[in-house]
Amino acid sequence: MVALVTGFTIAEPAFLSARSAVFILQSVAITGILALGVTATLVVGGFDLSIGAVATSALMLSAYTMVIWDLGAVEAVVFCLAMGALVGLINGLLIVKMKVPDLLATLGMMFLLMGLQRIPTEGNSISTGMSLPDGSSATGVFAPGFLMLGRHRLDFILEDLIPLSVVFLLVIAFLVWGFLELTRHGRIMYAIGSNPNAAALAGINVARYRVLAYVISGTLASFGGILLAARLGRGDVASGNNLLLDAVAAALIGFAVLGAARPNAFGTAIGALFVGILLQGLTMLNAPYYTQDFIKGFVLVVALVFTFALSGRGGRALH
Amino acid sequence: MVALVTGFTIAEPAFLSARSAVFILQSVAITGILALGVTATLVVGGFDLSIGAVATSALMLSAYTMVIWDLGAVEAVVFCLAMGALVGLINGLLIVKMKVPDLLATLGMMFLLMGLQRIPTEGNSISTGMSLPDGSSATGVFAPGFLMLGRHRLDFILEDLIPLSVVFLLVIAFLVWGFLELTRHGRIMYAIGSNPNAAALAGINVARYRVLAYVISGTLASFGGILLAARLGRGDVASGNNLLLDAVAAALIGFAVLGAARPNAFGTAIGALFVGILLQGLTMLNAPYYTQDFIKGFVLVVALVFTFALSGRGGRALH
Amino acid sequence: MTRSFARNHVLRGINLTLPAGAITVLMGTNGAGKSTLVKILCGVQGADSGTITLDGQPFTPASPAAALRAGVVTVHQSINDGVAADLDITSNLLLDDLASRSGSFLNGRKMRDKARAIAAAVGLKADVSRPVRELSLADRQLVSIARAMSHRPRLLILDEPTSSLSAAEAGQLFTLLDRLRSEGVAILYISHRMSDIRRLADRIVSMRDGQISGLFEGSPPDYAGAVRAMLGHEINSSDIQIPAPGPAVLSAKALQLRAESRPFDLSLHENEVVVITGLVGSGKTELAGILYGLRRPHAGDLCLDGAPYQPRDPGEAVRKGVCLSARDRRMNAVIPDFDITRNITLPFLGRHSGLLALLRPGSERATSTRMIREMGVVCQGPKDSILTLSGGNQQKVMVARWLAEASRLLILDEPFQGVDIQARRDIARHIRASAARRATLVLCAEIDEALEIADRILVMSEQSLGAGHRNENIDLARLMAEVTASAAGQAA
Amino acid sequence: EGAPAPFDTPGDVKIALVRYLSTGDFFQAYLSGVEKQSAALGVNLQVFDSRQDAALQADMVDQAIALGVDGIIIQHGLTESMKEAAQRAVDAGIKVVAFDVNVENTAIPQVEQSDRDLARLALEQAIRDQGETWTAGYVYVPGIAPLDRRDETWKEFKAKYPGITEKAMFGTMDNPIANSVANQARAVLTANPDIQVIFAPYDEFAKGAKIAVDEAGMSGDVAIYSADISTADIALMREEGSGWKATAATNPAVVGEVSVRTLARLLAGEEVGAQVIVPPTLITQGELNDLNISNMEELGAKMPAFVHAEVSVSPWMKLPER
Ligand SMILES: Nc1ncnc2c1ncn2[C@@H]1O[C@H](COP(=O)(O)OP(=O)(O)OP(=O)(O)O)[C@@H](O)[C@H]1O
Ligand SMILES: Nc1ncnc2c1ncn2[C@@H]1O[C@H](COP(=O)(O)OP(=O)(O)OP(=O)(O)O)[C@@H](O)[C@H]1O
Ligand SMILES: [Mg+2]
Ligand SMILES: [Mg+2]
Repeated sequence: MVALVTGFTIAEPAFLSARSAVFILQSVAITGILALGVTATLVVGGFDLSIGAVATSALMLSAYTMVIWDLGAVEAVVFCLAMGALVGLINGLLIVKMKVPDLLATLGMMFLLMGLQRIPTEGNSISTGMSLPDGSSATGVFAPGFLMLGRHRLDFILEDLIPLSVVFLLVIAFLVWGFLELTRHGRIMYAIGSNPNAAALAGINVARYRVLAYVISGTLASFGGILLAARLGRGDVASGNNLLLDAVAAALIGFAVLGAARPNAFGTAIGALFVGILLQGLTMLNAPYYTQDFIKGFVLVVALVFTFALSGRGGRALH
Repeated sequence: MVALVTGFTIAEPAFLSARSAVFILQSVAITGILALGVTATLVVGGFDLSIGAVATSALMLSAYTMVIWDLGAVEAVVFCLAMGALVGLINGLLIVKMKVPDLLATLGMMFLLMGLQRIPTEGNSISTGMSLPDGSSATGVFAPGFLMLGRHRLDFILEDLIPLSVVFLLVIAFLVWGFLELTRHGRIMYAIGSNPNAAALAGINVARYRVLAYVISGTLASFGGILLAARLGRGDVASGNNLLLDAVAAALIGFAVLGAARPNAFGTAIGALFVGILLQGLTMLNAPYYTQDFIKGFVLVVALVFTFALSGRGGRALH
Repeated sequence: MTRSFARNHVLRGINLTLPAGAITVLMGTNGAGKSTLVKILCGVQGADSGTITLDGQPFTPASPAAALRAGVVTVHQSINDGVAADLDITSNLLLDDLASRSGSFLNGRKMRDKARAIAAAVGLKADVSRPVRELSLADRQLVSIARAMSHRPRLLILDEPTSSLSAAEAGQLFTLLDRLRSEGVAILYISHRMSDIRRLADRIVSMRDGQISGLFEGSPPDYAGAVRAMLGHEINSSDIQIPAPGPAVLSAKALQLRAESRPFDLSLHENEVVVITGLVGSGKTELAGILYGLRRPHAGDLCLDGAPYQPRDPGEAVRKGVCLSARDRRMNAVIPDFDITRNITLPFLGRHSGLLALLRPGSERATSTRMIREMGVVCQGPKDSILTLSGGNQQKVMVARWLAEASRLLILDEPFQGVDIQARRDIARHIRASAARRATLVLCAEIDEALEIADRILVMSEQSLGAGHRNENIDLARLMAEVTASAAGQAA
Repeated sequence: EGAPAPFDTPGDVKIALVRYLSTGDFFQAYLSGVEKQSAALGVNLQVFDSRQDAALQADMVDQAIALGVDGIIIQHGLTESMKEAAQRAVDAGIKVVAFDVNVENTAIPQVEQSDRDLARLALEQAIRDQGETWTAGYVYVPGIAPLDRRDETWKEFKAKYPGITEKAMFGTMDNPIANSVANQARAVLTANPDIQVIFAPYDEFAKGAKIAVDEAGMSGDVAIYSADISTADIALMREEGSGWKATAATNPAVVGEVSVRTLARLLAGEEVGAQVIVPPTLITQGELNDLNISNMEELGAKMPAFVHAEVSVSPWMKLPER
C-alpha cells in the first residue's frame, strides 16, 4: 500500500494531500461500512449476499419516508435501521432455524429486496415533486438534518475537511473491530466460525450468535444505504449496483491483510482503503474505467498470491 | 414446478405450447450452461465467481476474432474455448498451488477479465464496419456458421422448432450429469468436496481434480459466451454480473431439487428451468420487471424453506 | 430412559445410577448406545422417555449450556467436537467460560494466566497463545480434557478420552481422575481399553443393544464377567499362530526420518503382520507417511519387491500396491456425504468402472456387501449414510476400504481406534486371515492391541526403530521397558 | 491565431469530464467526441469515471476542483446529488457545462440531445408507416432519466392517437441488456401474437426486440421503432427483411464535441444561453438501403446532419478533423 501511495504521488503530486486522503476515505465510506457487515458474517462462517440490496432498499425507504410520507430525518433513519435489522433477522432465522445454506438464503433475500424496493413506486425514483398514483404530487423533502449525514463536513485543520460519512466509517470500523477482537462475544463468534459443533458443546448458543451476525450485517448495510441516500438526496433506483461486489472484495482482501488469513475488521477497513486508493490514483492518472477494473483485478490477484502462497499459510478455506 | 406451469397455463393459454416450452429452454440455455459449470466447482467444494466475466470475454473474443482478425467460425470457437479453459486453469492453479481461497481468486479474476476484455477495443462494442485505431474500418463479419450456433433451428415435429442452443443445453446438461453421477471422476470430485483430506489419503490427486473443476467451469462459461455472441451477432460490452447471479441462483436452487441437498447437475438444470419458467410466465402476464425480481426471490426463499426445513435435512453448509 | 432414531431403537430402557466419589466405567459394544446416552446426559439430545435426577433434583438439560451450569461436564468422543482449531489455546481452554460469563470485555493477560493454570493441571506444555491448529491430536485431546477438568464438575463424563493419548499422558489423566474422585465427583468413564478399565474402575456397567446387561461392583470388579455381559457370550481367545514369512516386500536401508534421528533398517515380508508400537510422537505416523508418499525421508533408500521405491504422492503409492489406512478417521478417512458402499470403494474406483470411466454399481454393491459381511459392520444396509454408524463401525468400514482389494503392503495406523473388544478381535482376525499375499504393517500405541495381531513387534522411539520381538511368550516387562525407556531418553 | 484568452495558450487550459455512465457504445462515442474536440482545441482533458455511483460522482467534482481545473463537463447524473457539487465548482470560479442532467443552476448551461424529439421523430415515422391504429409492445424501464423523458412523449402519443393500444410493457436493464430483453420479448410475442409495432426507445432494447421477433419468425409482421444508433444497429436494420424500420438519433460523438465547445465558449467569456440542444436525425431503413450506408462513418458522410451540428461554434475554434 505504501508502494501504491508513493507511486501515485510521483505520477501526480496532487495525490498526496489532506484533501485527497479525505476523498479516498469518503469514496470508500459506504462500501467500507457494508464490508464490515460482511465481515461479521464471515467470522461466524457465513456469508451475506443481500447487503447491496439492503443498502438500496434503505435508500428507497428513507426517500419514501421523507418525500412521500412527509416525515422527518429521525423517522427515516429509525425506519431504515429497523428494516436492515429485520432483514438480517430474517436471513439469520432462515439460515439457523430453516437450515437454508447461507449463500442460498441471502441470495433469495437479495432478489426479493431488489424487487420489493421498486414496487411502492412502480420502479420510479423518488424525488420531491414526483407524481403519485392518486394524481397529486409528492410534497415532502429530504430533511436537511438527514442530508447532513452524507454531506456535512467538519473543520479539522483545514476548513470543511472531514465529511461526516468518514467519521462514521472510522467509528464503525473501530466499534466492529473492538467488538470482534476485544469482547467475549467477538471471541465466541470466531469460535463458532472455526468449529460450530465444539462451540455448541461448550454451551454457546450458536444459533443466537449466528443470527446476531446477520443482524449486524443487515443493520450496517442499511446504515450504508442511509449515507448513500443522504449523499444522493433522492431515492434513485439505479444506484448501488456495485456495492455488493466492492464490499465483498474489501472484506475478502481483508482476509489477507497482515497475514491474518481469517476475516477481521481491521483487515476489511484496510481492504476497502486499498481499493479506494487504487481507484482514485488511477482516475487521477486518467486511466479509463476498464483499465481500472483490470488493474483492480490484477493487483488483487497479485496481493493474494503474495499473502497466501509466499507466507505459506493455506489459511482456512472460506468456511 | 408443475403448479407453476398449470398456473401460468390457466392465466395465459399460450403458455402451454411446444413453442413456448422451447423458447423457455432457449432463454435459459446460456445461464443453464454457466450454472452447470458452477456446479462442477461446487461439487469439489469450491466456487467460481468469474464465470460471468469469462462469458462476456468469450463474447468479445469471438467478435474480435471474426470481425477484426477476419477469421472464421471454427477459429472463433476454438479461441474462446481455449481462453475459457485457460482462465479456468489459472483459477485452479491460484487456488490449488497458491492456496488463494476460491472466492478471492475468482473474484480477482472476474475484475481482471472485466477490464481485459475492453482494452483491445478501448471499451467499444465490436461490429462489422467499426473503425479501427489505424483509421480503416473492420471488414470481417460474423461467420454464418457461427451465428447458426445461436440461431439455427432444427425441425422436430413442428418445423423450425428446436434452436441449436437448446440442443447444446440438453447435451451439456446430460454430459455433466453423466460425468458427475456415473463416472469414477465425478465420484472422486464429490469425495473431494465432502472431505478433501480423506480423498487425498485415499490416493486421489486432489489438486488435479480441483483444477479440472475450474477448467470445466471456465470452458462451459466460455461456451455460454459463444452462444451469447451468436445470438447477439456482435461483440457487446456488457458486464456479466447478471449472468453470474442467475447462474449461481440456478446452481443453488439445484441443491434443493429432489431433496438432494448437495450440488448436482440434474438439479441445476431444473433450477435454471424453474427460474426460466417463472420469468417467462410473469412476462407473459405483463408483470413489470421489478415484480419479477421480487417473485423470483420469494419463490426461491419459499422453495428453500420447504426443501431444507421441512425435509429436516440440514444439508451440508456450502463448504 | 429410551431413545430411538426412526425405527432404530438405540436406548431401550436404561436404568443407571452414578454415585459420587466413584468412577463408573461404561463398557459396551460399538453401537450399543453409549455416546447416545452421554449426549442425553449433557443436553445435546433429548430422551424420548424417562427421567434423570441430579443430586435428588429432577434434571432435564435443554442445552449443553444448561448441563454445564448444573455441573455436568463432558469430554466427547470426537476430538474435533472439542476444540475450535483456528483459535488459540487460551480461548479454547476458556470457551465454555466465555459462553457463560457475564461482562463483555476480555482481559488478555488474566485469560492467559488462567489458561496456563488449567493447562498445567493436565500437563499440557504448549504455549497457550499458539493456535490449536498447530497442536497434535493428543494435545488437542488434552485441551478438551483440561477444559472439562477446570470446572469443578458434579458429574464428569469422559467418552473414550484416551483413544489418542499414549501411556504417559494417559497416566497423567488417571492421576487427575483419582483426585477428582477423592473430591467426591461422580465420574462416568467410557472406554474399550482394558488397561484403562483395570486402572480406574470402581464399578463396571456393561451395555448391550441399548440395555444395561450387567453391573459389577466390588474391588476389583469382575472384568471377565463384564466383558461377557457386554458381548452376550464368551470372548473368543486370540491365539496367534505365527506363519512362515514369505519373501521381503518392502525393505528400507539406513532410513533416517529426521536429521537428528538415528538411521535404521526395516524389512517387511509377505504373509507377516508387523506391529510398530511406541509413544505418541515417537514417529510412527511419520514412517507411514514416508512409505505412503506423503513425505520424504531425510536419508535412506526404500525398495519395493526389489525395485527402488520413491513414491511422490499417495496416488503413486496406491498404484504400486502400498496402501495406508490413516489414523483419525473423521479427519482423514470418512467421506461424510457418502454411504457405506461409496466409502468402501473410493480408493479403487478404477476396479469398479469400465468404458469411459463409467461406474458399475453392481460391482460396487458386491464388494461392499462382501466387506460388510466379512468385517461384521453393524448397519441396516450398504446404502446407510456413514454418519449414522457408531464410531467403531465407521472404523470397520475404513479398514474394509483397504482390505477390499489386494495390496503389496498394507499399513494400518491405529486401526483399533474406538473399536470394542469383540470388533477388535474381528478386525484383527480378518487382517491376519487375509495377510498371506502381502506384507502388513500395523502402527499402534497400545501394547495390548499389538499382542492381539502381531507376528512381530517393533518398538519405535525418537523416530528410530529398535530390535524386533517375535510375538511368542514375549517378555512384557522388557517390552514396556523399551517403550518407556525411550520416554526417559526423551525426557533427558 | 486570433483565439481569445485563455485559448491563446491552450496548453495551460485544463478541463475535466465527470461521468456518471460509461459502459456502452453511446458513452464511449460521447467520450471520443469530447476527446477529439479537446485535442482540436489543444486543451488538457482529465476524465473522471464514477461508473454509475452518484455519490462518487459528486466527490469527483470536488476532486476536479482540488486539481485546479478551469472547466468541468458533468455528463449525466442525478440532480439531487450533483446540484451542490456543481454549485461548489461555480463558487470556486470554475466554468461548468452539464450534459443530460439538470443541476438547477443558472450559471450552468445544459447540453441536451432532446430525448423528447428523439421519441417524437421515431413515433411520427411509425404513424407514417403504420397508420394511426395499431397494437404496440413498449419497452421501458422507469427510473432512468432519458428513458423517462422519452416515455413522456410516448404517453402523449397514446393520448393523441387513441387507435394505438399498448398490449404489453416490458423491459429490463439486466446485462447483457439485448439478451435479457430478447428473452422478455419472446414471452410477450408468444402471449400477444397480434402485436404490430414495438416501440423500443433505446437501441439495446430494439436489438433485443429484433432478436426475439426473428426468433419468433415474425419479422414480416412486427415493426420496430427505436432511438439511438450504432454501426451494429445499422447492420441489423439493413438485414434482409428486418423488422427494425426506423430510429431517431443524435450522434453521441457530436454531442461530446458540442459539450466541449460550449465549455470553451464559456471559458472565452462568450454568451451561450441556458440550453444547447443538439438536434436529432431520423434514420429509416429505406434511407440506409438507398444510400447503401453500412457504418457510422458512411452515415456521417452521406447524411451530413448526423456528423456535425452547427451548434456552439465560434469562428476561432478548430473543429476535429474528419
Ligand atoms: N443421528 C443418528 N441417526 C441415526 N442413527 C444414529 C444416530 N446417532 C447414532 N445412531 C445409531 O445409534 C446407535 C448407537 O450409537 P452410539 O454412537 O451411541 O454408539 P456407541 O455405543 O457410542 O458406540 P462406539 O463405541 O462405537 O462409540 C448406533 O446403531 C448408531 O447407528
Ligand atoms: N516434518 C516434521 N518436522 C518436525 N516435526 C514433525 C514433523 N512431522 C511430525 N512432527 C512431529 O513429530 C512428532 C512425531 O509425530 P508422529 O505423528 O509421527 O508420532 P507417532 O509416533 O506416530 O505418534 P502417534 O501415536 O500420535 O501417531 C509429533 O509431535 C509431530 O507433531
Ligand atoms: Mg461412542
Ligand atoms: Mg502418529
